[in-house]
Amino acid sequence: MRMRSSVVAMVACLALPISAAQAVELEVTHWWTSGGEAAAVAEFAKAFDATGNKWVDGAIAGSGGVARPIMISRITGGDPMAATQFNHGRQAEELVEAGLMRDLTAEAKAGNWAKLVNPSSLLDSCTLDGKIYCVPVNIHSWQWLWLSHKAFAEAGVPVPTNWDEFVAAAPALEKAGKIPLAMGQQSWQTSGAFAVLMVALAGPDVFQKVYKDKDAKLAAGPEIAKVFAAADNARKMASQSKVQDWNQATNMVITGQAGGQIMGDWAQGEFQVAGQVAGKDYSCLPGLGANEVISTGGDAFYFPKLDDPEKTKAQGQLASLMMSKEVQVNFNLKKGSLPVRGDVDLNAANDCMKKGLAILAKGNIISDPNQLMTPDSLGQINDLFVEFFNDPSITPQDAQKRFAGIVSKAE
Amino acid sequence: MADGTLSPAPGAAAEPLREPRGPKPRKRFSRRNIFIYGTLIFVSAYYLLPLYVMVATSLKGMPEIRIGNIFAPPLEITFQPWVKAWSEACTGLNCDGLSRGFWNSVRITVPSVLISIVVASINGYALANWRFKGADIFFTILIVGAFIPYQVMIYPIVIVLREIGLYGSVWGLVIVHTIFGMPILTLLFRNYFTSIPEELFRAARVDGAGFWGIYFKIMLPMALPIFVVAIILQVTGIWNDFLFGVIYTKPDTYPMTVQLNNIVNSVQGVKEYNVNMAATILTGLVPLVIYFVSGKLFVRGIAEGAVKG
Amino acid sequence: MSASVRPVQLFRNLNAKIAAIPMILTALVIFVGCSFWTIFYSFTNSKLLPKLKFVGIDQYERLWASNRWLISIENLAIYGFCTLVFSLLIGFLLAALLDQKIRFENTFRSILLYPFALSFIVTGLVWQWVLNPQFGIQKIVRDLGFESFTFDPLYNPDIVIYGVLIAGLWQGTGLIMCLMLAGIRGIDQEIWKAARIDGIKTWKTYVFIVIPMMRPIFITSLVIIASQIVRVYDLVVAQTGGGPGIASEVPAKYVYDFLFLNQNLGQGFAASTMMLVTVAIVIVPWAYLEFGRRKHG
Amino acid sequence: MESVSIKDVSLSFGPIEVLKTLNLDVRDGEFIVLLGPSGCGKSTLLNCIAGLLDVSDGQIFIKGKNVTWEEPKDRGIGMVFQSYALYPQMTVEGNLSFGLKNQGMARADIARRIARAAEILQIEPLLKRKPGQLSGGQRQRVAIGRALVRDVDVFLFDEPLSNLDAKLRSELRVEIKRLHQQLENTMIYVTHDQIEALTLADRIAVMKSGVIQQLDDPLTIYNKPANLFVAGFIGSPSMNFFNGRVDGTGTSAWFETATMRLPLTNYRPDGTLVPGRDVILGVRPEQIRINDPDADAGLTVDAVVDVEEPMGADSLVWVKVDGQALSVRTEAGTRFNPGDPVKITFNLALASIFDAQLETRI
Repeated sequence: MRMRSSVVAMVACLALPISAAQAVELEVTHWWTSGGEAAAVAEFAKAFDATGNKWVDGAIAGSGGVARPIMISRITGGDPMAATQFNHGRQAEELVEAGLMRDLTAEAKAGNWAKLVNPSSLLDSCTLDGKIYCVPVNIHSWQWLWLSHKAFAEAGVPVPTNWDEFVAAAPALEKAGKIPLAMGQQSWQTSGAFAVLMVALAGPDVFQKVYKDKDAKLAAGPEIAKVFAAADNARKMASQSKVQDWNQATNMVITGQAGGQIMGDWAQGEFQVAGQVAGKDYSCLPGLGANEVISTGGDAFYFPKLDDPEKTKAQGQLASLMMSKEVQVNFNLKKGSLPVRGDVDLNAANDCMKKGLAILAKGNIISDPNQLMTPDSLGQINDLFVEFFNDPSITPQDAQKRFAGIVSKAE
Repeated sequence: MADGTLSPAPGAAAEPLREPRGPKPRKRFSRRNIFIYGTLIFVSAYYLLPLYVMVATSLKGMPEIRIGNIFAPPLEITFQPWVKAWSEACTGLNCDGLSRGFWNSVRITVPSVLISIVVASINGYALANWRFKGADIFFTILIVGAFIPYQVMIYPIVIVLREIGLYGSVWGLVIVHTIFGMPILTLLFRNYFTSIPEELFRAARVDGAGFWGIYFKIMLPMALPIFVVAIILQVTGIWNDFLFGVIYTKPDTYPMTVQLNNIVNSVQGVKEYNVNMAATILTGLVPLVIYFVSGKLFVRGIAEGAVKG
Repeated sequence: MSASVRPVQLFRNLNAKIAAIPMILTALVIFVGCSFWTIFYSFTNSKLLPKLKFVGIDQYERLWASNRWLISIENLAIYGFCTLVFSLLIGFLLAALLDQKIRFENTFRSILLYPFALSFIVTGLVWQWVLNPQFGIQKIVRDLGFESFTFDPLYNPDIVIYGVLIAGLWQGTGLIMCLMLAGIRGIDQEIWKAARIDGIKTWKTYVFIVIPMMRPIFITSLVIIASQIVRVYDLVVAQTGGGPGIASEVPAKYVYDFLFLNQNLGQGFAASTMMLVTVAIVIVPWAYLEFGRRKHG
Repeated sequence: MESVSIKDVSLSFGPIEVLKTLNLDVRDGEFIVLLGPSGCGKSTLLNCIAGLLDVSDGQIFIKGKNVTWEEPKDRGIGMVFQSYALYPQMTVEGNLSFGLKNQGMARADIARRIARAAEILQIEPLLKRKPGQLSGGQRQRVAIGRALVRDVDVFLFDEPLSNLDAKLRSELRVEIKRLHQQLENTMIYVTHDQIEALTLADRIAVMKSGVIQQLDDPLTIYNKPANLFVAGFIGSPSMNFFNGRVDGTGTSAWFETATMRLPLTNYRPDGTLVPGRDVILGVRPEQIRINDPDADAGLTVDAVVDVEEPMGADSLVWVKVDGQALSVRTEAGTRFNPGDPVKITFNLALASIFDAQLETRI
């Protein structure tokens, strides 16, 4: 505890030679409102307040889909917040191009981000014309299957170690009155799960070709057909899952009502808040136990241009702070995500995070769909999968055809 | 009330041979009454059901909610969810519940209601009594505007507000509410002022009163019923607004509905239905109270204003 | 005696014109200006920010090829038609019932009217709970012993829009009922006397005499209902979020999602334009006939 | 000198011409009644004079001043409306003083004016009441008072008695006449009630379709209607009309129908009676006598009684001559039964003959 505050103080001194007697209020918007998320963001706030400034929390509930329109309206409306969350990738691309965002190159140079940030692709997402416009704060990998020990124990089958075993165990779960696969109704969850299935069953290369290179022919081909067949399976297993939010679905896994959930590592925060222990109460299978990879999605903070020089200075402080070692550790432990710095030591991390870190260290990484496709294309994919998962009359073949169509038109 | 409609007439049916005399006998349980009251009670049950569910659930503890169904009355009444919804529920780092949003809503609603009604009543008055060339065209546009989905207008209005430098301020939001309240309110006021005898207006002109003189001294005092309707419509409309509140304000000025959405959608662990219900009721309380208190005035105002057209 | 000069037209009635400036600005800048702005940019491929890169009617082609848009339109048509019919029907029937010189009229009226005080967000949430098969109506009926009873409109893509309709009607019919009641009460009592002496049945009097006399009320109701229908958004978002799947999507949500969520302004504007055009085709001729003509005494 | 002068005024709403190049001069202190059926433009004309409607063309002068584009308040007029148009939220006193306050008149002067008007109209006890608490007659008195306090040269009345019952109407009619005699103001009075017109007016302007048909004193209008419309409109029951032809000229002219031949010896034509011309003969019910022993045989024809309407002071007998119904006013007392054969005699000295084509009086 003591050590952390001293580090914070040190960082503050580095970033702010002038005294912080005058508290500058920075409004920071984000959509981290679930239990684990709120605890994590509190770490940022605590650290920033310790510099003598004030973090004004602008949480907007209801996932990024609700929050992003508000953030974008604020920025384009000429009344921007001081800092705002976006996902790694292309969500803020045009705002940066339009010159609405503050240039963080100076802070990045001072903090030697180019060297520290691992994988470096994260910083690439923040870079336009050689200038850096955002601070990546964490890595969130979608590539996980979360399994409830309780559910499998009650169904009388061993906890599976990969997707195929999971599928095989589904009838037993159903027999025990469990929902095999928990799945929230929001569209991003279904399309996300599909991408995970693709990486796990068709391999990272195929995924990269489809999402990054927009290879429509491949998307229409037999490898992807296999993925769609698996998605069809997942659809059946999740047909009784009638919750909206991802964390409600996670809660079903925590309470043993559902066998498992394909969800990003942010779900870990929920297990942690519920007091569950990895390996004992629940298991996590990276890459569905098939292709162990980490996708480098996650969150980054952007700093809209402000007129007030005091605030602009404070923005720089906050940016540096978010990248600092200590804050990275504290934040990511709470959030259940992986730090963006390669040089931090996460002793406190639990089993699952350690698994992730190990994969990261090996360099088995792929990009997140958000980094590869525009929100427009992803939106169409979301629509497709939420429809697919809810309407059993859509055959996997039809869905694949439409998927290939979207890929062919993607930019 | 229907005096005597339901008064019993004992014996009336038992003596069929007697010549009719005295008050006409009426049966309490005539088929007609059974049908009317039966239907009304059934319909009322349908209308009251959600309110009952809200109140009952908000008074239950979480364990009880998990076991029982939502229609069961609370076994152990607890006000904890209400306290939590009002002052403790969290969104992100802010754990002050709805209380903050309440005052923001007041600060937004009061000027918005006042300004939108003033503007619309003057519009309606000008359209009803001082028609000028082209006025009808503008009014037609306004009415058509009532059908334009808000979503279509959000983006351009962000730009307009940015250009006049009011984006993000309460005044920007007041303007937005004034604009979107204008079509229906103007229609209401125009109809009302049209229904006031034209001769009154002419008499006032002969008496030398001008545009504003007639408005303030003659029309305004006569238009109280329609003002009540307008106030009720606007208070509920603006208080209940979510879309504009979330787009055109900042977190520290978020109205109550936005806070409600945040609380309901901020699932930290399990969904706390009781807190959500309490928050929902709290948010709806202001318009509900207004309706129950002024329901009669509202109906009368509608009868006098909206009917004529 | 010389003829006095005819004053400049612009300054006649000047105060009224000054007073109407907010209305004129709203009509021209917001309703006309912004609409044309929207139409204009619907021919571009603007993404997050409006840009003048014209792509012809690409956005429209994509719009009409989109399954989600087609479902949205279909939903709006069903929802709109049913809302219109049932609001007027139920509103009128309830008003006619309340008009029967009954006891506790005020109480009944307040009960029927109170949902109108609640926002669509609240309405959507409450009905989401009530219709939830795991603890709502379906559960109590099953607990009563009807094990096979199924009533889960919000989870059945085929009927989800009717689930939304139930909530929408619950919220909106009270006001229509109030309007209708005011209309019925506004009718000359002598009409009733005449009908009674002629021996016309009560329901026939309502249908053939009262309803035709209530034209203005029906118009006001129609304006209110129809303007709500086109805008239906909050209710769907709060109640179903467009689900299950995309089965309860509506055009306004499509517009919103594309403008802000998917960062494709061009597509959102194209959808907006289609909504505008539809509204214009239906409403403008009517509005002009109803309000545009000068009526002379 | 003219008090009100209307020069070539026309008014149209789009394609509909409500007033057609209309001229009217009202003398100082004159009581003019604008009379006509509804939709004839009489109220429109009054509103134009008041300045409540803008004319499309022409000029309006009041007291020699061109007021065509003046505001109503600056025209020196007072106006009384059919529906009284009292401001419901103000007391009677407030109603009376509203216009004066708008002029910025001193308080004491206002009080003096109100006291005078209240005295003239005998509404002193009502001053503190609100219009809702007054009877129809009282309200109209207050409405007149509102015009009175303005102390103007020209009073405009827009069907002021139409909303009152028959008894009150005749009472107030007398009162308005007395008021005019007392004040000697110019008054322009719109009505569709010919009794009001005949009793009140110095001159009546009979209007139809935006055109003044005849402007004359009441007796002339009644006895020498300028055209068929005026003849038919004035008088209750209506004038009896016969279609026929002129035969002969001058004092030896005859009026001829298929079954009737009446000498026009006593008739004083406005123009000349052209032989062979198709004309319409109009005779008022009181210019026909029934079974008059002294009757001139040449002016007498046979008829059959159809219906009798006793009216107290006199009675109206509807008879049929060759299938055509006509009304005859007789003294009360004689009773007729349906089917009685009678002889009727025309007094053609007070009859009118109209050109059948032009419908104007000859």
